[in-house]
Amino acid sequence: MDTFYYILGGILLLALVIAAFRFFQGPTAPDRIVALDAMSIILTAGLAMLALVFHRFIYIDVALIYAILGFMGIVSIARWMEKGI
Amino acid sequence: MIYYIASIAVMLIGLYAVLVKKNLIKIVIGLSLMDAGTHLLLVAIGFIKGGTAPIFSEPGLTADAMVDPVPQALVLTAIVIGLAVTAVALALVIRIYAQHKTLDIRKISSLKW
Amino acid sequence: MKKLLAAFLLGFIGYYLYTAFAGVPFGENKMEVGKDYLETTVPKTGAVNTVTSIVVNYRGFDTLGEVTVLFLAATGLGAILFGMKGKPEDKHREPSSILTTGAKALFPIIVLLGAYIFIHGHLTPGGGFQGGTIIATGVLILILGIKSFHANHALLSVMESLAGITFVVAGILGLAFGKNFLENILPLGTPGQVLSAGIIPIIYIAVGFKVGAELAGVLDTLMSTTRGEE
Amino acid sequence: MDITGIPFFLAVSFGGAFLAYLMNFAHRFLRNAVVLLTVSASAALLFWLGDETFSMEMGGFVLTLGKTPYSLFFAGIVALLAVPTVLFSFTYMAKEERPAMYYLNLLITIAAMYGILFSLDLLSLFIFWEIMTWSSFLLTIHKGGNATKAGVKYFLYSAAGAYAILFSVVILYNMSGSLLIEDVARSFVLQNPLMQLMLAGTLLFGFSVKAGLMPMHGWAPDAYAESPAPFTALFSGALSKMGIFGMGMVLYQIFLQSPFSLPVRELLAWAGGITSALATLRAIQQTDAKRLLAYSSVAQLGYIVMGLALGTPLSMMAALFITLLHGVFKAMLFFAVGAVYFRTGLTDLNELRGLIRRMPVSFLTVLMAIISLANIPPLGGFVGKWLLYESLIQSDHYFLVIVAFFSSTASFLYVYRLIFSIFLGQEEKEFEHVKEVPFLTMQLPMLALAAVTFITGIFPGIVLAPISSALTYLGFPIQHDMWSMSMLFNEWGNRMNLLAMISVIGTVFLTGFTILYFYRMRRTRYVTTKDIHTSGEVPTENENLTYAINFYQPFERAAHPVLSKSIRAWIDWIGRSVSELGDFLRHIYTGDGQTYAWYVVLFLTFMLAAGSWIL
Amino acid sequence: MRFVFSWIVLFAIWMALTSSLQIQEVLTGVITAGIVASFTWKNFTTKGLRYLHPKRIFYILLYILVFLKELVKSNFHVAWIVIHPKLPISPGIVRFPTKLKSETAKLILANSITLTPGTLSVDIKDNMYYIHWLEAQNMTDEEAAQNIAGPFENLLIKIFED
Amino acid sequence: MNIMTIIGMLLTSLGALFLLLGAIGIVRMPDMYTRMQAGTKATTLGAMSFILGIGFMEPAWLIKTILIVVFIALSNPISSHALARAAHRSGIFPLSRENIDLYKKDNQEDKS
Amino acid sequence: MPELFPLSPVHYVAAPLLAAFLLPLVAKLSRSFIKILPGLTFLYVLYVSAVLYPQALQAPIIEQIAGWAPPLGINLYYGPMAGLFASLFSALGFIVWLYSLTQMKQEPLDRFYILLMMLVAGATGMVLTGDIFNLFVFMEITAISAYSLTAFLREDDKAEAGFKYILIGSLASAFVLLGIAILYSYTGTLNLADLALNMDKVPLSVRVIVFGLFLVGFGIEAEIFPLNGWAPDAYSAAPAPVSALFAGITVKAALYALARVTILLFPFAGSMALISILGLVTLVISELAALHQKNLFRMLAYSSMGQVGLAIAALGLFTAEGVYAALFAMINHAIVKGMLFLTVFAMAGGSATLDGLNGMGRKKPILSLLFTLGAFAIIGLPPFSGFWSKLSVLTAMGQTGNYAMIAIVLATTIVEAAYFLRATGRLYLSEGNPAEGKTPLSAIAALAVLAAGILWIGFFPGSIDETLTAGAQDLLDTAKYTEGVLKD
Ligand code: NA
Ligand code: NA
Repeated sequence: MDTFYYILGGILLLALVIAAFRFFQGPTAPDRIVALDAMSIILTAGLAMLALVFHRFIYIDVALIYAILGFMGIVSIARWMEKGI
Repeated sequence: MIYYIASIAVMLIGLYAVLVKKNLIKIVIGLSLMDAGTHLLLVAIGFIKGGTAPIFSEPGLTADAMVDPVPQALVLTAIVIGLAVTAVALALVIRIYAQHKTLDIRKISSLKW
Repeated sequence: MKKLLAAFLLGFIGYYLYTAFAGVPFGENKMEVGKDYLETTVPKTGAVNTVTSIVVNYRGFDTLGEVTVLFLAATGLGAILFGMKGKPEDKHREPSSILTTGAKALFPIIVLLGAYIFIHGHLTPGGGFQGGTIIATGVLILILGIKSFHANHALLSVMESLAGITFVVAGILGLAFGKNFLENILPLGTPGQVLSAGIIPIIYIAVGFKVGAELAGVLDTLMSTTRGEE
Repeated sequence: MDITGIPFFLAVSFGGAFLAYLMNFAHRFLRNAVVLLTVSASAALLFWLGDETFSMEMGGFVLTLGKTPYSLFFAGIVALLAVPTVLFSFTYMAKEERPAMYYLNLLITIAAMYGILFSLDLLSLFIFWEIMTWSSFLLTIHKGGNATKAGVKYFLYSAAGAYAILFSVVILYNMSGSLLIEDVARSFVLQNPLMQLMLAGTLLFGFSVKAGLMPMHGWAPDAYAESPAPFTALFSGALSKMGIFGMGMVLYQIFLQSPFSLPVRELLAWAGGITSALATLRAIQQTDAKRLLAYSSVAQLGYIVMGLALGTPLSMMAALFITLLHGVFKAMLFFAVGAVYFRTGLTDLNELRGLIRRMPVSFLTVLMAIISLANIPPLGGFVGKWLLYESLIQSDHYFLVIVAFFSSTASFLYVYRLIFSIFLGQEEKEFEHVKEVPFLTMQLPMLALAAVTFITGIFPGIVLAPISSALTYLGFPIQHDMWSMSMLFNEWGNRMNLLAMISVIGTVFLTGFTILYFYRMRRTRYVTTKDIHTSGEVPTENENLTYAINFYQPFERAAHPVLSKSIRAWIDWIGRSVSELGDFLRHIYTGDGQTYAWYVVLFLTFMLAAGSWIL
Repeated sequence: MRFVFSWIVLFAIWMALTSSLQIQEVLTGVITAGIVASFTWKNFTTKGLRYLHPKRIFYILLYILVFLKELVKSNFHVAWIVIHPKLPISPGIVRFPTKLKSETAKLILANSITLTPGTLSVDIKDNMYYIHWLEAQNMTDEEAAQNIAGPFENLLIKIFED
Repeated sequence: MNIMTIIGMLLTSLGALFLLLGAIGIVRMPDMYTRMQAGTKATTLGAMSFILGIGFMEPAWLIKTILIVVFIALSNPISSHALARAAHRSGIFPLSRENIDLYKKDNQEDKS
Repeated sequence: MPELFPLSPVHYVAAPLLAAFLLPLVAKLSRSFIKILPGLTFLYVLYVSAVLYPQALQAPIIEQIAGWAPPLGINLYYGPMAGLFASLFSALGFIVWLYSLTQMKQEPLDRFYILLMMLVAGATGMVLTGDIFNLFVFMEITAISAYSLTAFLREDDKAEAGFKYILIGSLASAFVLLGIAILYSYTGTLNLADLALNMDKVPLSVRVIVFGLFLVGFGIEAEIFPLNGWAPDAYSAAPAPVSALFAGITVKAALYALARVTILLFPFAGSMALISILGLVTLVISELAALHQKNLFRMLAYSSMGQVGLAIAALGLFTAEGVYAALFAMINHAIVKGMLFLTVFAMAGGSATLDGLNGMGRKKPILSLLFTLGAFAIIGLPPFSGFWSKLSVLTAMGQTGNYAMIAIVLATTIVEAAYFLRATGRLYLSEGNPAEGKTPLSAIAALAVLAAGILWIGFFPGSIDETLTAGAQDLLDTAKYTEGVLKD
């Protein structure tokens, strides 16, 4: 089972790194945000996996909160882009 | 160790922004980064290898398998405080902007004598 | 030049900070009071979450202060931005109906989630601050998603007042019962259940309300002052 | 409270001040009555003052009050001048604003002077000293306008002096564990000589500022000129003498045993001599009556310091005698000038003239005073100056004799100008309606003091007796009639031959005076003074022929190079430098927020570096 | 009624959150859901309990199935595009009008379109959907509607607007 | 190893795969809109599948994980939409070989 | 009531907090509560002082919050020094409230009073707490109130001052927090007494670094040069009642924190000497910079920095006499500078300049007299309070043989006299025709209380001798502190 976890973790990490590549490359702000969005989704999944690995149900809550915050973050940025300051 | 260094680095980057950036908002971000670095540092201090969250939510968990809860509690407090200060700072920036129509800190030094 | 000097100075400071931490082994158990907290939290406070028992009980005074800081930020913001109004939104920038409908639908769920988090502060890695923040997030989505939405500041202010009063009164009750300020006066209950850990959940619920109301107020004040400005 | 005790005495003096302030809200007559009653009662109480000392603890320090023969002499001077001063003020100040503040501060100043004199320890002395300073400062700025500048200058000089005193007091206290002057004196001799020199030096410096000794006299002319005339009388007559009191105390109660005592005193004597000479020259240049008198005061205090510093019994006697007499005749002069100002609104010598028939009593007062000032018998001034010359000659200070004689003679020039410009010459239309000042409140004080100069001239023993007990207290071996060591008294004892004096010297003076007067008169024509047309010539600015303007212009031209190099320039330079430094330093605080953040980071870096470097 | 509906939904969410049947939790949930519903129900729902009618529940389940089918289908389609070395796409923004009136229905439709790979709801203006499409071609609004919203729209009408 | 665990493992594997594909899509796609199409969406679906899978592997958590999945399904398209709209309105238009951008066209008509 | 709620130091914090939380509610009932409630609160904490402070003089009161013995819980240490400060703060708070009743008109008043109460409560918390992180929290409460109050008025530039303050203040809090983190990482505890006993676990070099961080952190709030750049701006921008509190309260609290932390955790001769020197430097530079100020509030601000520098110089001696003198100087400064700020505001308004004082002596004689009194007291003229405080500073310096320090202090006093008397002189200038205006009785009463304090201490300096002596001993006797706190 551990091997399975390692593989999953590895894939997530790889996805994260690839997405981060776009984040740093840009070129426009929305591009970075798209990358950020993807990264936060990957991290949400990662948090859920941590709960699995440590067998701690409570970590699932963290994933849920993280999902909400990620969502709010993107919407805020989007509205901000639309409105100026 | 690398965590300490990374946290300190985050702090110093924030401080660098405070010292060098001209845009008020960037300076505020710099201050938040300083805070964030300190918070990271606190968490790093409390971290124990193999330790889990200090919550006895499931049977069988023992104290010696847990990370230090104190820094987490402190960070929780410190984050909220930092957030509050940032909010006030942003409010001040808004006022400054409304009055001076600029965010360049160099142009905001009418108080002298 | 300035940048170079700044970098030099910061490198200098960084070096000293590094030496300060050079003697702190990373990842090792160096707890002193931390150990005591872990050992006493369940039997003495009834709270399963040690961080919560520290935040609300052992170091509850800090938290009272922290709540106050937030309260002051909200108050200060209102004072600083008093009388400032943003321009009305131009039509091109109104939120889309998707966002509006989504916001309306998500708001109750987010609020419920926030409530869940602060009600279970002593059981899960949540608490008043986290829950309150989530609730404020809920308000934020309304601000973002509903055209010319304004939080009901009167209601928020009543909420934060009541919540703050609850916290202080919970503290004073300790005194009234011949104990110390903020000392628990309720039965501890069964660890792990909702109704346990004495006054911790009560305080954390109050904190949740307070933080939620305050952050929402802060967000609304900031957004409505800047809304529409270039 | 013991009615003969010093606490009661001071309570009356200070209490009267506040009572008078409160009474102002009732009625001004009531207030004036309280004022007069207070100073009279203090004066009267001096006679009943008991011998016991009084101690109290305050702020962890023991304060001790008590009278000494030395202080009693000075207290007498204060009392002697205080009563006429308040009397003179009643009418004079009636026109001015904020009379309540004036009387409050005046009475506080008077009370504080008593306090200084009756302090047996250095701290009480300093406390009363400072109270005197600030209350007199408030009096100085009372008129507003230029007075403010003069007052601030006065205060700053005073503060420099006072803090020099305090500096020594703190160190002396630390050394001896006591503030009592006698205890301090006892432990003082145990210190190393250089320490002794420094401590005594700062103390003497501090006291000499108040005395207006050059080069610390910069405040005096402005302050005297700008403060209300009645107060100036007290200011110059009594208040500046507190500096003399302190210097005497330091020199003979504390510093005497030090190896540096003699050279320091020699230096002081020279400073006194130079002060008298230079200030006299300055006085001659003045065109404002009050400024003229102000420089004259500085000059006279120079004499006093000279006598004080020589430290022979005779010179001390001279110094103390002049201290009293100067107080009296200078008060007369300020009163008279004040009276003229009261009626005409002028103190400018170039604008005043011919008031002799309009204000005869004022004229008489000025005449009496300048006779005294110019050391002409039979009035008191003569006795003091004579004693001084004698002591200078006896102690072989021949050069100082020349200096003193020179300035005495030169002082003729300015006193002549004073009386001539104001009272003699052609009457002006504009002064037609000028009347003499009221008798009771203004003439009486002047006449009373004039009588004092007369009496002390004829019966110097009245003054010399308390002086000798004061000197005995200071440790000078003087028997009761020891003043007979002066030639002056060898033959007549404590009483002078009035007739001989008048016939010998008085005639000389009056002759000279008359000659001068008529010499001047001959050159005048009966036109209005503002009419400067003279035989068709166009007058140039520097050769203004209107006679009273630029009275001593030729002299000024001659003296200018000497005077302009006065040390005041140095003091001004210090003031300017401090000011410029302040202006430079304020630029530290004119940055933006980031500037200050840089300060913080630089400071932190410095602290970390310094800390680890020290380790 | 709308309040009760909100309460029920929120309570269900609460139960999911706690995943516990402890009596304390249930009671707390009832109370909390009630409180939250009491000040949110006006915005939360427009129809109330009608959504709990069995017919609608049937259509909801049907909709989920259809949606999942579309999801999987288009998912693999787009996955193929992503891995394809030539990136065979021709992106663009197309539009179509909708027959839906309910705002909630419009939201669900927009979300469904967005979630199914290949299409992305950029905006709704009045009744006009603007969709970013990876394989956009010049076509009429009706064709676009058929292509993009086709499987969902009718079911949504049945759920929300009958 | 029961059936639930196997379903869970399948779902998590699938999810992880889609997360990876999404990340690749973000890097490969030519413009912001297509990146959202290929990237954000794929990662979203991946995360949903992944989290659901975890719920199957720990059946006690299933309900809660479903809740999260529903929440993501509800919220993520909204944020994507908001972002796309904002980008478009701030002047970033999609690449298109045939200039198909009816949204731009309609907006311009609205304004004039 | 006393039986139901036994008085304890926590009331200093709890009562204002309760009032602050209540204020928005009662404001809805009646707007007049906005003004009444803070007054009642300050009265109550004054009452708490009246009861507790005499007890503290006998033996320090140590309160364990939430019933947890230190180092687990947070404790309050209400010794003679903390008691002195707490009482002083309460009194000043009350006076400023009394003054603000009529002088403070800018809305939103409810927020103003909340921030005002919290400024006082935060500062009081700073001196009461026995826990270093809790100290940080209270420092933030104080600071965030201060930031908001600085920018409270609507005019231009107020926000600028607020931003400068928050910028530098945030650096302060970041450094303090960092210092706390380092200490915790070595000792695993946060209680000050416990830390004091465990400082040997921290290597000397690290202690120096932490001391540097704390010095900068608390030094910013304590207005030590060169960390005080924010101060002149903040003082001149804030409403005068607030400036009075800055001078009287916030600086004092930071200074207390610095002193307590230094003596407990970093009792090296070097650190103490350093503090003394910094105090002197602050004194000299501030007083010189004040010389050229035309804005009166700015002038008073520099003067404040100078006075605090004086107190710091004395404090740095860390002898009984030195601390005594420092406490004396702080009390004096709190009263006198408070009065000056309030007087100037009542006389010439919020943007008072030197020229604005011209002719005040005639138009507003009482206020002019009060200003004169304040100026004299600050300079240190007898028989006013400032004289005794300055004298005690000088004798304390004399006792350690620092004659040069005495000379420096006296020399700067002359500078101080120069600018204060220049201002005083302006009052009595005949030019200038300031507007007439009645000062309300409550404001005069507030000023009168302070003036009475100046005179009382001036004539009866012995009356606070016991207080100061006990306070000084309390600070210096670290063994008693640690034993008291950790007795079980
Ligand atoms: Na801060
Ligand atoms: Na000052």
